[in-house]
Amino acid sequence: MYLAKVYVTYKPSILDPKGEAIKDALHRLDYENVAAVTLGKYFEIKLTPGEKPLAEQVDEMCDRLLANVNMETYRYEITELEA
Amino acid sequence: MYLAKVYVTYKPSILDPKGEAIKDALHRLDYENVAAVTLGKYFEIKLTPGEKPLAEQVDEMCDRLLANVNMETYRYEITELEA
Amino acid sequence: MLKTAKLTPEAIRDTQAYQQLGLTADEYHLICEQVLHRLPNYTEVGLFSGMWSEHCSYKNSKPVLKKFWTQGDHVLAGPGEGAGIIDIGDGQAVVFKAESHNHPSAVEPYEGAATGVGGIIRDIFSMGAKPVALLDSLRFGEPTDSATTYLISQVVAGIGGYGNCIGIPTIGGDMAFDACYQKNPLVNAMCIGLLNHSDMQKGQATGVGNQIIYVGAKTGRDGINGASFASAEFNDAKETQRSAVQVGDPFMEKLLMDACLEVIHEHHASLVGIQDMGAAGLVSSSAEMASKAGSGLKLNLDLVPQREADMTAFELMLSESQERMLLCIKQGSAAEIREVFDKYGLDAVVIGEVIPGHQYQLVHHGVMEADVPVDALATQAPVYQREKRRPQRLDQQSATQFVPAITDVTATLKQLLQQPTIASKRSLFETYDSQVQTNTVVRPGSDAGVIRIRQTDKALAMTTDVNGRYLHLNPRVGGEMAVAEAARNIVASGGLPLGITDCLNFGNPEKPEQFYDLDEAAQGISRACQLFNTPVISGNVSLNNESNGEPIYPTPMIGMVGLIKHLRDVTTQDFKQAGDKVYVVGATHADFNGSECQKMLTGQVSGNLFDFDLATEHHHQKLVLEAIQAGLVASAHDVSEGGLITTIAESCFGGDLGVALTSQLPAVQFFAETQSRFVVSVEPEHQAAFEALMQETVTYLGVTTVADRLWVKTADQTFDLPVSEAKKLWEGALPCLLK
Amino acid sequence: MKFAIPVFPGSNCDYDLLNALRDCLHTPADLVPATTTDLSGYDAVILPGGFSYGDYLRSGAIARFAPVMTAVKEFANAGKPVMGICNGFQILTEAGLLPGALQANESSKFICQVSPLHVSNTQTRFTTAYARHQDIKLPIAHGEGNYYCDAATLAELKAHNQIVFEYVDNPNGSVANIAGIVNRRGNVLGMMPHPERAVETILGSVDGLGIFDSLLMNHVQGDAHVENR
Ligand SMILES: Nc1ncnc2c1ncn2[C@@H]1O[C@H](COP(=O)(O)OP(=O)(O)O)[C@@H](O)[C@H]1O
Ligand SMILES: [Mg+2]
Repeated sequence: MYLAKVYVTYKPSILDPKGEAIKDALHRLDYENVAAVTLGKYFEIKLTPGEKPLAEQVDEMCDRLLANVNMETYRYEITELEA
Repeated sequence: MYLAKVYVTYKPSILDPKGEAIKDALHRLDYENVAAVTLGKYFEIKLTPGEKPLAEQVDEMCDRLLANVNMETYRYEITELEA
Repeated sequence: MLKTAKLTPEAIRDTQAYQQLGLTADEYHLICEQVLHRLPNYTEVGLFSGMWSEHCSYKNSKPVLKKFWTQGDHVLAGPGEGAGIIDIGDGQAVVFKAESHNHPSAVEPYEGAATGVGGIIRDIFSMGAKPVALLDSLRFGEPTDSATTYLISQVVAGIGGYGNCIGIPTIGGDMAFDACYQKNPLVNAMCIGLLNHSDMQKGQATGVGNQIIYVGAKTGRDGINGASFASAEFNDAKETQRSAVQVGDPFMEKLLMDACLEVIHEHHASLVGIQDMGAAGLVSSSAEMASKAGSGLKLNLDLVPQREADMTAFELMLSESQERMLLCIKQGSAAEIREVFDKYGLDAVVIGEVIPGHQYQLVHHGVMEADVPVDALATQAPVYQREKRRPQRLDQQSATQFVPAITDVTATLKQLLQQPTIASKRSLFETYDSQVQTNTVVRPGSDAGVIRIRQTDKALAMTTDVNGRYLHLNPRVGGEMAVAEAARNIVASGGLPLGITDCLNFGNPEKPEQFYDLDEAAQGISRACQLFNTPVISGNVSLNNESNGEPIYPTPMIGMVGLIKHLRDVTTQDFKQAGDKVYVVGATHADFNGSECQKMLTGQVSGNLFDFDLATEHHHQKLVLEAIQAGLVASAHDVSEGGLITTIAESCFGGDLGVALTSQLPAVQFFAETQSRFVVSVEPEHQAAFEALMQETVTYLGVTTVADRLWVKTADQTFDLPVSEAKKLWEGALPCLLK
Repeated sequence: MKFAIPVFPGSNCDYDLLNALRDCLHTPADLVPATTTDLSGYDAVILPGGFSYGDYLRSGAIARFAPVMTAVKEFANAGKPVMGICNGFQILTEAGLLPGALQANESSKFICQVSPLHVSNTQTRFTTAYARHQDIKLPIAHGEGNYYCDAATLAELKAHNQIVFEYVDNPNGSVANIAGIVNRRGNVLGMMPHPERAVETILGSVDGLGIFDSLLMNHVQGDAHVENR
């Protein structure tokens, strides 16, 4: 079994209102040293090897479903899980 | 400037309807080899050193705001950014 | 939990492990000696702890609930079923109920509130009704610290998140703020459904050999023993309570709702009974269905759809995983029923059957895990007649009314309009979809929300109300006032009050003073209901609302539904056009104890509650409804928190109209909260007819104007400010506090 | 003129649209399941608002893969009218039938209110019943209605007159106040506001009728004269 960790974040040019709101909240909690916050999605996908190479498959999943490439970018890491 | 990457996920026994819905969608897209999907949050926080050690501070932020420890767990990594 | 599951019956007895599960020693001994005549095993103790919790058995509140007036010739189902049902003619009925999710919301505000909404919706469609509207009644601490503002934003987001996604409009509710709710917020949700008489369902399992089908989400370890959690009081130290978090899945519930309604409508002949799995999950739904029908039941727990591995019988039975239902179907119809759920992609699994006799039997991994009399679980929990003692706070109060000394009433009005409890809730309720289903005639922002009933000329008005401050000063009269205010809101909207549901949010009933509040409030509610002919048809009890020993104000939320006979009678609180005549119905007195004005000026709520006469209230309501039905009324708004001047100001805001009014009253009395009043506007052509009908109950105040000016000359001072300025303060206050 | 209304698991404004078309516009319409692969026999397709599959990932992200969407694409490619309301708009952008994307509202909250709009293009087959530059009011109800596209796409939209509705007071942060757009060819409309909620006086507004009236009128008269140029 393999584990793909996928990170989806907004492209830099896109406003991230939730990230902004969290930054403001952190400031109100007196974490004045916080300069910027972005909020993204974090997927953990457990999968078994299929026909295609796993990396290719995960890339495809991201492109098709997990991210909207109009406004988001993604990256991922794949590791093998111990049985 | 430092970058804290924070990952917040549900505790194992908590229902993750979002992860389930995404898993089902992946299956419909013929990624039959996907065994499980969880959806968590991924924060990137840029911050400058404060009075307390950074790790302690980030831990506190997670506890107080970024995660609800009744249902979520978190982990984080802190790296120094190049100027 | 797993470790204790291995405890032998003897070990449970010796270590008193049952206490951890919420059973007292007396209750445990009752089970051993009078119910089972043997020692129960761990699973059985679990079943009893869930079923004998306050949440399921009402063991502390039953004697109080008995006092409610539940009659009325149009009641088709009263308390006892999933939700109450009232006939509205044309073969149709309205179904409604309210539920509290206070404790879960304190722990996880978004999911706690969301699953509260999900739970009450299941109660409604399990009766065979289509859910058509939601309301929410919320109480929070003062919104001045970040913990409270966070709580508010998350609770509101959770309510919207669930209702919006499932597609049921949230069309009203109420919200108030007092320090006593800071650690113990109240989150009550109400759902209203429409039902054809022929579709009416019962939660029953009859007919030996008929099958029990489990449908919906899989069972996990979420919210295990939540029922006894919900019944426990809050304490900063008790962190262990925190395992009971459930996550809502409105998408799943939408599918479940549609599938269940399809079975009800199209497979009527195969369906025997249907019930939601709420508090104490599988055990409570199945035991109640069997007990109601006088049947025995046998379940094979291996068949229960499970989300997690190695769940014990105890966990399976007491899990409060959401979005699940239990059906009893005719023998042999499983394939037919499964086909419906298949279409929606839902699990539907036969997990047991109705058996002869009256035993409740659970088999797990081939072992009989429980074998107990079904009625012992469902109906034979002990009932406690708690001790009742008049609280000292009621005897130590000043007997005189607080009278504010105000030198600049306009300035005071401006301040008052910004008090969180008075200020506009628009920024919050605008996050709820109030229009989905396209039946909403009056959206949030007037006295009651109104939805039309398609294919008829009728509509339903609905509201939630209660002022805990009044009950704090006088629980019985405060209880009467809660019903009266709800009815006033229905009447002001053009509706005839039909009935109520309630959430009795109180403190610890084992403390005699707090039990007094509960018992008195119930009597006040009941008396008012009887007079208004609005039976109590459903409700919910939430006790132990305390934090660190301090109870909340007694807060019995009243949810009321009214019938609007003709769509033309629908009335809102906004003044409609300049030149209309403005009246106040009812007399105004120097009634300030418990008022918003008292709290704002003195920082507290104190003294004897002012007088209230139910008969006068009823008389005024009858007249106002008659005037509306006669087509004489342009706008009507009930007078409540903040008094007459607040009501007048709110009536100006909707249509951006001004007023020029004069009154013989001293200015301060415009802040008094005397009950039984309405502010009504009337077109000039109806003036004579209106006055003839209302006689001495109304006082003429003046006219509406196009000017941007709220001008009210009183016996001493004059209120004078631009309407736009007042509106800005009123609308801006909460967004500013919650930013 | 016969309408198809695709219903996805979890759709919740499907009946609202059906009722509006049947009861208020008196035109035939069917709910068709997401598994439908054949839309022949229909003259127009409207993707309803609300939610689909819970919208737990991004609004419309999962629905775009439903079998019916292949048929919707063919339908659109054949030049027949396709419209998406709210969630339908989100699905159309996710499916690539319309450019851009719908992000979370700037406030990051769901907003349900009546929104004043400007009809900026009355030359589409969806809007000919409106007067030039008419101001209307339609209900909005969404959490992810913040229209985003890059500068190049925006320039394209403007150059080809594809912006059909603009917010008067932008409630959600949309680029260029965009509330609704058509594709280049002019036969696919996506809009966040809910016209089907504004077809009866008792519900507060009839400003939504214009869209359905336009479709009906242009169907009778033939669509060619309103193809975007
Ligand atoms: N929690 C809430 N959810 C939805 N609507 C609300 C909520 N709180 C207040 N409202 C709406 O705001 C308006 C004013 O509420 P309220 O002051 O409680 O009215 P009243 O005093 O007449 O009962 C009503 O239309 C009510 O439905
Ligand atoms: Mg009112």
